[in-house]
Amino acid sequence: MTTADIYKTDPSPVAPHGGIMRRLNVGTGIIAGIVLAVVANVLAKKLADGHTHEPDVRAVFTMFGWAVGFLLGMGAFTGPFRWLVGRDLTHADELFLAGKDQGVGRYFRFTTDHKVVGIQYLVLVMVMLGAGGSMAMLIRTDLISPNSGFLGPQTYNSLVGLHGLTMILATIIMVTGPFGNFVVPLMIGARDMAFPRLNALSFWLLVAMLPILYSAAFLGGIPMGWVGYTPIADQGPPGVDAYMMAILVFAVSTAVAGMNITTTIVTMRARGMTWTRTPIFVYGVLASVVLALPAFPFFMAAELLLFVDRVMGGGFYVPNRGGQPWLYQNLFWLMGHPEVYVILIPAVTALMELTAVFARKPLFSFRIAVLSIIAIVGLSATVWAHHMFASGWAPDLNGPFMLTTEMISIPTGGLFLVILGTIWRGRIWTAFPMMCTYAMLWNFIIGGITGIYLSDVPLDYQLHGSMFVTAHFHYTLMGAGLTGAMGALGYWFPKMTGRMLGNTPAFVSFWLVQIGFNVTFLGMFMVGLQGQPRRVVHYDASFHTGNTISTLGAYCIGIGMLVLLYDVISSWRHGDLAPMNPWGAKTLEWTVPNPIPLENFAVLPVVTEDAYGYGEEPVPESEPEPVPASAGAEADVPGAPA
Amino acid sequence: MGKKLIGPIVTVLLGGAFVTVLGLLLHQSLSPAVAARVTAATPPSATEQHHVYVHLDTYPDSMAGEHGKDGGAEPDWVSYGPGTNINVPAHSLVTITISQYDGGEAITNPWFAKVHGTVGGTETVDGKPVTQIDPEAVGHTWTLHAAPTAQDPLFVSAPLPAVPDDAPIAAGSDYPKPIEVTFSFHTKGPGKYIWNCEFPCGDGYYAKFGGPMSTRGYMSGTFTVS
Amino acid sequence: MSVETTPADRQGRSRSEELKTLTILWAIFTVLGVIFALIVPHHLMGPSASNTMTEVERTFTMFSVASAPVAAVVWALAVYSLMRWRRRGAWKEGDPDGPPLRGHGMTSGIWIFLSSALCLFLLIWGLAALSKVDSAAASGATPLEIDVTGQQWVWTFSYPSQGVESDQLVLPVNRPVVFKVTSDDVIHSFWLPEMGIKVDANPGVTTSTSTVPDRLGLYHVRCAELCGLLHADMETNARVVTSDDFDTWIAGQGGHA
Amino acid sequence: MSTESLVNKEAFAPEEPHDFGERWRVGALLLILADAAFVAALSFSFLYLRALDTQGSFHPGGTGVATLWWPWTVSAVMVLSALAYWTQLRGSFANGVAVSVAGMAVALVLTIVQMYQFPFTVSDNAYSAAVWIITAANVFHLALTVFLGLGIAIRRQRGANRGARDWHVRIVGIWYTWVCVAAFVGTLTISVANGTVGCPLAKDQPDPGARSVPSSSCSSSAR
Repeated sequence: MTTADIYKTDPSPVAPHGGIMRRLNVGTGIIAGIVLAVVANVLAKKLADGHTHEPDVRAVFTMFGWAVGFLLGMGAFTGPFRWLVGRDLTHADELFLAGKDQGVGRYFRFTTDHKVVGIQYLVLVMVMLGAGGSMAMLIRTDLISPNSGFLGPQTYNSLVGLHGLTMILATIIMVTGPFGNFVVPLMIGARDMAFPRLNALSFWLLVAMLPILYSAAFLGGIPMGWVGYTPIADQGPPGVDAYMMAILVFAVSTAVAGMNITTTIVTMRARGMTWTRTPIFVYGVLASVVLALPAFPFFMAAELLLFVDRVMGGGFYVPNRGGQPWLYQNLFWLMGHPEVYVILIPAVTALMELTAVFARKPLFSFRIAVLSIIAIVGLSATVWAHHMFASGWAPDLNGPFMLTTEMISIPTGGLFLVILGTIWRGRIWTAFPMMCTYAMLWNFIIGGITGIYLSDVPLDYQLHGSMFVTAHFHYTLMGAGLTGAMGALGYWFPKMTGRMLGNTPAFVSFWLVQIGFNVTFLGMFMVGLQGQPRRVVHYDASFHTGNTISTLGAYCIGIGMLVLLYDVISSWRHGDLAPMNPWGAKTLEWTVPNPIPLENFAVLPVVTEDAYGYGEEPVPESEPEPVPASAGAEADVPGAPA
Repeated sequence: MGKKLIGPIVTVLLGGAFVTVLGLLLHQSLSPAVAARVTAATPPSATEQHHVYVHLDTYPDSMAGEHGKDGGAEPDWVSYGPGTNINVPAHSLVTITISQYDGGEAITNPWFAKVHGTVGGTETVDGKPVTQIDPEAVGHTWTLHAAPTAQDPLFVSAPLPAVPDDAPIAAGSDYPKPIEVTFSFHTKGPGKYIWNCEFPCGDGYYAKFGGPMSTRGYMSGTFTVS
Repeated sequence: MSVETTPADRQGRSRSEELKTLTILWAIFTVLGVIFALIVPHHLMGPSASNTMTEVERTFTMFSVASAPVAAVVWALAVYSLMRWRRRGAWKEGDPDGPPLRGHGMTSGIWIFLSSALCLFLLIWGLAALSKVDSAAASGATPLEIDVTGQQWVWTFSYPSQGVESDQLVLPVNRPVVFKVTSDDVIHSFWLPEMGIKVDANPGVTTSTSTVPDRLGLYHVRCAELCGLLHADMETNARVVTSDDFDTWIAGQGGHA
Repeated sequence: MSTESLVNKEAFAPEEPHDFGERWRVGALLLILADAAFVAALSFSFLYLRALDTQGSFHPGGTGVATLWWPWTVSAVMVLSALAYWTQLRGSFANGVAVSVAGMAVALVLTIVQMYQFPFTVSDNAYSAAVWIITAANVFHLALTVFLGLGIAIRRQRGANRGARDWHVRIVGIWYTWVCVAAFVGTLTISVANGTVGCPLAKDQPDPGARSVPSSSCSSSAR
């Protein structure tokens, strides 16, 4: 709700122009952040002067000061404070926060409108992917020859970690952020998210996180890769503190966003949108955030324990103080494997959604799709220790974890069935989003099958920690996940920006990225099988061929991504104006005009059938409501003979 | 057509330039190498052309190393000096002399209190040849590893005894009188190697391998045979 | 509504044609996949140097062969659908939709059944391979015990019964060997790529792994867990030698057989 | 893409306060789910380290163990405060909210004092760090609780919770209940770990709070 409708029952007589909150924006946020960071730094110096952990204490205080100050300066705490003193935000305040009549400025404020937040997320994700991609280019450049000496080992190790972390964080939010925020409320026929202020908070927390994360590069780097294994993290320079604080902030953001999206989907679906009529993408987003909600606190706890170790000299991960590095690994992978599906499920369901549209067919076996998602969510909490087969932790449990891990391939196969069944006999329109579905089918089958190799314990003993693993998870997270997100971008771009995504550059980019991708990571499979470990700054000359292939492929991806970037920017600025429903889709988001009004729907829709009625006789109106009843089954839906 | 191409090409060029600039900023700028002094005009043996000498120091701080005035960013860090990148010719006899100014204590892996890979398996400590030193009083080690590339393997490890804590400060210096450690080994074909100290002497909270041990230019360096 | 304007009998004929084409495509992809699976992985992984690696390579090849038809199904369906039903040009309002196929119980059932069966097969195979690998060193001659210590950034190998320590790993051929692996500082991972064994070196804990080297030659020991600055250089040689040469080497190092 | 003049005034159809409160209840429960995972992670860490007792150093002796009556007292105060809160909601205790806020504040102060009273420092060993972090988590919970309770008290004073907004009170009540559960879990974890913390400790460190150690748990700890 953005509207303070409820407040109509209890009007608060506060002046409509009052309040400092109307003057706050990113600028004040940055100023307050820097001020508080400096104050905290001075305070920390006083507190920990000469102490063993002084650099860590100062780093942590400064970062914490920055985060709190930034949010304070953005006005994130205005709502809770006003609540505390019993002066709730008025209707006018809420409308101001929703960005009413503010033009472009609302993208730089603590704006609660879900469409603004969605666009902000989209830009943020592109920035993060750009940063992570640039690091990938540097890494691959270093690996172009066995001992290139382009980057020193210190820089290289840090880059590997920062690339990994940037990409993981970006891919976690790449679908649920932009599309989950922008599209899902429209898709379920809601006026906004359940908790608009928390929505804005989840985004601005991420903005507060980025400087913290990249400050690691200036604080000695991170020596331990994105997984942040201890005890090497205990040993690292203050850059590790940046890693740790960034994750703490990110985990809060995820918890807030996950709770918000879940509540929205559970409680705010339009009248008549029963669970069987809910589009599959909504299920995907729901599954993703529901999975993240209990998973990320484990990561947060892991980093908090590291915080105690590094800042206060605790012994959680230090063996000679009774600590144990396996504890970190358990906590980390309790989050880490669910997180893979947090990334994957929304991307794949976005592709399912658009496959039904571009094949002009109902989703094949909706029930299997839903059951598969549920099964994956359930099973993914039980497979974490397959990342620890080679760690020597509990060898007796290897068998059971092998079982659960291989079982997860059954529901994953169900997802393939749904997409293939939808394509079958469809009227396939191979526009850019649909091509992404095909690319996903190719990539994800490779990623999935190599995943089965890694679930097999004896094979994992050989392949764990090698380039093979790197190639495998890039095939799933990038080949399936990122490709899905690109498909989603192409599909929802007209609704989000009001303009069509340029076709030719998108095609060029698609082929460059997909061919480059397969070249890169097939090369990596090759050197992995030959025996090259992960995360090495130089390598044995016998791995030269595969690495050179990988590097050339990576450049190809880089160029393709830049072409897509150009396409997005230029189309956004002066692409063709998009019609209301360019793809002829039946979900609710296509029933609102471009640009979408503040409260989305003039009249809340009432749903009488699901959104996949392609080629079917429309269900006769049973609802006596005066509302245009449909899940988008408007007169403009094609193939629906009157 | 031309117009349509300009946009993507400019984007790609800008992106490429961005990555290039980033790469140049991060490109490892190796500090100047310690050149080996080539002395012998007559080859030491039939297969070797040169006998070269390298002199290094180990300091308990960064004041005297390559880190610039006042020890650079981390004046308290222990360091090798005068530089950490060493260039020597291929197929030569290399003699390294290290003036060790720093104290120390027990080493975690006593194997590195022994001398490995030198001529005769010995080093001289203040003129006396030894094969190992007291593992309870190790200052540092100078340990050379082969990089994982197709080049001749080279493994040399020489322990440096600790200067006693109660040693008097030498006249005209900030440090006590150093312990001189000398050892020789033969290089093979050309290659790039790395060396480091295997005695945990860094700062850092855990295992003392942080700080100078994990940062280029303090307790580790490159060894190039050309 | 019907978008398939074809009469029922023609539809029946076209269905069998569809199946025929699909099967041919599937067969082609499967054969290509199997050929790939039989040649490429083994070639890349190189000749195995231990019984463990032999098992690893066999499992890898087996899994690749088993998954070839699965991947082939997906790709055949994707390629066929694209060839057969691709729309020429963009979609316009009023274009006919595809058939309202909302599911097919039989197809779904077969799909789920087959994938479950395949999964079960892989699981059984994996468990069998695991027990084989685990019991490898338990059989045969008395195993040679070697203590492996990882530290930043070197490996040291100690032969406690022989009283020898070295930076290089020397193994007698055809004798079971048990590695007791630990670390002095952070986590390393002890990996013998040509012998198919790997276990993490954890500080404060000893983990173990075992194998039987069965091929003379010069191999590698690598660290497979990012362990700091010089992680990439943390590798050394592993030599597999004859029993006599091993004794000679031990003696040369000042040890006793 | 300005939204100027796009707002449809008719769009602001009134929403039922009940629906609104229901939504908040779902959200609060979800946040509590995430927090529960967090508490579970801390508890798991503690017991896992206790079970492994790496190198016999989980608690090698030499420093004391946390006295148990302290966290149990804090938990009891918290439960009583929550009861006071809920009884006011039922209408049978006029100043329940005020009493509950005071009670939670007392619990907060007690916990902070407890952290200063520990017979060890956080950096002694894994045991001390684990006790410290569990207590610190309780401090965090209590601080939030006091904030929420204070808000409800102030709002009652100003009459802001009447009528349509009475769901605020109920949702804060859910949080009250949850922090009690969380405190109980934390205290139980410390108790379990204390009770099995190892024989040498129990011998040389007689502590009124530490329960006598059954011999079976001695032999199970690998010393």
